[in-house]
Amino acid sequence: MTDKAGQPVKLRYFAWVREKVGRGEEDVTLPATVVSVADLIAWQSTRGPEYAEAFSAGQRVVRAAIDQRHVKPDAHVASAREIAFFPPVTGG
Amino acid sequence: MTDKAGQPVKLRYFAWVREKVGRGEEDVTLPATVVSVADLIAWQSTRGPEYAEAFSAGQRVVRAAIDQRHVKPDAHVASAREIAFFPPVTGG
Amino acid sequence: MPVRVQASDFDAGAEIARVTAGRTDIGAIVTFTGTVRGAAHGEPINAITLEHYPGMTEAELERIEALAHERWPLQAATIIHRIGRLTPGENIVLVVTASAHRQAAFEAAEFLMDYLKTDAPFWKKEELASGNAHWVDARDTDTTARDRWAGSTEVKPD
Amino acid sequence: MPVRVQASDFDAGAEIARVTAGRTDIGAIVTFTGTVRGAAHGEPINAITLEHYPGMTEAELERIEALAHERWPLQAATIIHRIGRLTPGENIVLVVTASAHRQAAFEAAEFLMDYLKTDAPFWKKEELASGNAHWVDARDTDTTARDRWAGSTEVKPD
Repeated sequence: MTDKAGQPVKLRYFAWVREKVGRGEEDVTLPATVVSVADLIAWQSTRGPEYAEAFSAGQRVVRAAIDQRHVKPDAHVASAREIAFFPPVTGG
Repeated sequence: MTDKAGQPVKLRYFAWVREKVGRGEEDVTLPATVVSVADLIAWQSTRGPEYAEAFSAGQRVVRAAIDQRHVKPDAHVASAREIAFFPPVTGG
Repeated sequence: MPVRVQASDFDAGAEIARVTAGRTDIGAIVTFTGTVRGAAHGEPINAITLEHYPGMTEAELERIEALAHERWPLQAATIIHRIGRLTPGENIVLVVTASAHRQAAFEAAEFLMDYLKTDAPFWKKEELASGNAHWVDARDTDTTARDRWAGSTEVKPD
Repeated sequence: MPVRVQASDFDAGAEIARVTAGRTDIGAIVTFTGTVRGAAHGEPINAITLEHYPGMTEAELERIEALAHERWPLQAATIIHRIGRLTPGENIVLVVTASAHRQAAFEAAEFLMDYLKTDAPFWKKEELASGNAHWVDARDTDTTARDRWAGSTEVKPD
């Protein structure tokens, strides 16, 4: 029942998140169990050691944007086309 | 007793004070009765209609500087070499 | 072009001229220029590198600028942010605000910088003279500075 | 020349360059430029004329600048004020402040402008398009703006 086709989405990474993951972007299909950004972060941390390094609890804080707007961890990913992960910003 | 030689001082006028008095500066000898800036303003207002126009009570407020420093009306004029009168400033 | 993200340098004087040209309704122009300091926490640095999120950066800067226009009567507001590798003394960011009166111009420039510092997706990596390089950590004081501007309705991460 | 009183125009970009040249300890530069507006209280004006008190003007600007250096860690502070007849759109005054961090640069620039507006002996006469000319009245809000900077020990007129 839960194994219908998942949601295709582009993930993007910046700054040390990008360096830990080892790539700037990738296209993935999200499992149906991933509802919120917090769910997605938990799922990411299971995808291999480089992801665990970037996304596990206890690592430095990761922020997210959905379709290029800042979002909180409880934001839903259902309609997202692009989800980005990055550290708190340090420009200016 | 009070008619000993008075104090020589340069008076300077700016903006509408200068225009009302009709000159930018003058050298005067202050009577010994003039102790404070307030006394000097009162004395000025008796020196003719153009001075009355600039210095009488009821005219627009006049500020003063002694030797190029802002002073209050109760400042003493005893050691002044130059006393200036002008409106509140409006630069910037 | 009130918002620009570019590798090349900018000229604050030229940007003031661009904002004021032919106008007589402006009485006050404030600029803020951020530059690369030669040391971080007492340690000399060779350079910084600024990474950003193309697309989102411009959208955030435009959003921040629109917020400023909502709050103050501004004749103009410009934000220019450089990207790439920059050495000590070089310019990083320029904000220009123009209004009839000085208080609006000052407040809007501070507002734009405070929001830019917390919301615009730029990240700074420092190359130390020692050879080490590290990503700069965000400062709590920047969030505090932004949060003094009450009344934003935008949803922000905690 | 951190304080100048002059008839000629100035260039904010050139003054920033003068302040920052060869330095890598500056992180933040703020400029304030005041310009002649084309109308006063809704009435068009042809020009303003700025009178000042030579000698005292420079002394007051230097005193104000020294107060700013006492209060904030500034690498530099510049004040340039024009005198004579100026037409709408022309520059009147420029303040430049430079510090390691933005808050000091912003606050010091506002402080310099607030004190300049109430303490520096300049007087502005407006020539209206109607042909009338009058001396501009000082604004209570300028005194209020200055008085928010607590801690000055200077004796000022009421």
